[in-house]
Amino acid sequence: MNNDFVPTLTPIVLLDLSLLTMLIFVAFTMLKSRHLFAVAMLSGIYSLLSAAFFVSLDAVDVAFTEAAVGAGISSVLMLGAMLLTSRREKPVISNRAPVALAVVFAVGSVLFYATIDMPAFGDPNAPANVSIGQEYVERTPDEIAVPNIVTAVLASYRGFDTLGETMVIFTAGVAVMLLLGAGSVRGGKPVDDVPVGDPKDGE
Amino acid sequence: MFGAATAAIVIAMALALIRACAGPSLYDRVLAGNSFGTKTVLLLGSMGFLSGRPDFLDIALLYALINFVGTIAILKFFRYRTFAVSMDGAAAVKPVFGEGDRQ
Amino acid sequence: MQRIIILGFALAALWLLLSGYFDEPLLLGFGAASVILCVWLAHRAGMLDPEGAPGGVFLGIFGYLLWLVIEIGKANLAVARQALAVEPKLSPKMIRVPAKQTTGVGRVIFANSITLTPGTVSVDLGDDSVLVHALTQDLADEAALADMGDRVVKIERRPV
Amino acid sequence: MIDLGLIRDVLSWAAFLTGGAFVLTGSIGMVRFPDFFTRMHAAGVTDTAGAELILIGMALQAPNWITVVKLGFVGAFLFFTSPVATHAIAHAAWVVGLKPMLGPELEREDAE
Repeated sequence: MNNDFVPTLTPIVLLDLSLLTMLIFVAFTMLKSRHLFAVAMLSGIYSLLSAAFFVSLDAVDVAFTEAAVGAGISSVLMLGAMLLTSRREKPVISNRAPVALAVVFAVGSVLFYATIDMPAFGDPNAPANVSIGQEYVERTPDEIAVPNIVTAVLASYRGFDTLGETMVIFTAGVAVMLLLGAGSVRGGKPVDDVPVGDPKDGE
Repeated sequence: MFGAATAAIVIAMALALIRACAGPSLYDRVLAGNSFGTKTVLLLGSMGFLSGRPDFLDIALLYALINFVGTIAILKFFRYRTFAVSMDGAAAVKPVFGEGDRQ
Repeated sequence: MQRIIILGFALAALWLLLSGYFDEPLLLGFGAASVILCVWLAHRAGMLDPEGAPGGVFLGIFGYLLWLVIEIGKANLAVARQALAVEPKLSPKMIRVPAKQTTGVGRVIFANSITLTPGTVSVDLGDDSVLVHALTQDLADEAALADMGDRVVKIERRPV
Repeated sequence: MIDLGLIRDVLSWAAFLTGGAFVLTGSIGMVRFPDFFTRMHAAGVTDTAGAELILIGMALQAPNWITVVKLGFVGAFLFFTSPVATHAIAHAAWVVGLKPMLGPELEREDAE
């Protein structure tokens, strides 16, 4: 394997960086916010951002799922759950936990260290691009008539697996809908909103 | 030239993000989310052209639809507190507002 | 029956254009099946009525759209100037504009045209009037909005 | 002989620059304007002029006609759904009783 691939700063990489920056910003804002509606809207925006990021990584099918589930259904489900509970999260008493912080930092630095050994981003000689994946790309047009390789793998090569997965997800979805009371005209009964924290906050 | 368009869209997304975080009212956030969705659609399009393969426009198409349906669903949920369709028309279900909805 | 056939052709065209495969029998079969399913669902849900698939309104709509696009361009410049001004001179105003359209589709086209034009947003759509929120005093031009309403009345036809 | 490629490039540059400027302007307005109802107008600038111009610019550079058709669909969807979404948000806010700021003094008062 010749390793003459040199990663460069292309516009796409810059785009990825700006998307990731926005993702981190949204994530921290969601953590800081105690206003649940804001968190639900921001999580929808987070899904849109990460879906755009998946597209730039060429994971189009994941982006499809992320858009449909993350930005569509799940923000609606979160709002449904929110209507059954209070609009505000209880204020968290922040007690410092030095041991936990140390563990997080240790694991994080080990993971950072591990990334050094990973193939460069976009390297055509990375193991993921040269081993069995290539086999599927070559054989799918002859073996299965479906032109999209991802669809062929999902629906044919591992069709039963996909069937099981969709059944699990469907069951979970039905259970959530039942819990939220989406079938009744009135819907779930809202719990009286108990204002917590500063009432002059305006939210 | 796609780079210029993409840069403009990304900056605009960041600005919409500021509005979504700042609020202050619920409707500001929904508006910012909707606007962010429109910009994501544009970004997906220009990203396809930027990488030289504009074959992924189907996703932009899907986003345009999901964004619209999602916005309407959120607003409907907030107005009627349910997704169920009343057989006598929507007017039969009286809108219910909580204290928090006004702001 | 006429609407069913038209919807079927439209959906089939949509499938072909979006997939881009014209000579794969398997995919064309899937496409035909989904088109038939969609048409059956639309028929069963009762969506193929004059409101869901208006026929007469389409005749004059292209001329109207051309006019609307020019109006949107003008209004965009006006709003963009306010957004970029050092000191924006905003004077929001609510006005009620009569909606003389006879059909629901016509009223919806009118209200959507108002919303599409930046600077004016239809806030409430009544039976015979539209409540409009305008960004500035100048944009709240009742004569211009009434003119837009007349143009919609012109392209509006009785349901076929 | 007129160079068609050059004309195409110039046209799409113009579309991208004006479209990008409109998208940015709309977002700036969305951050700057004082209340929800005025911000709504700024978002409209992004949805109409900005989005459609950028889509036209992309369509001019499209390598095949299927891409043009898809861009046309995206444009049409945005053109027809964005006013409905904007109206839905505005109507919801209005029904709930969010008071718009009115007049040059931007006072919150009962409009009707």
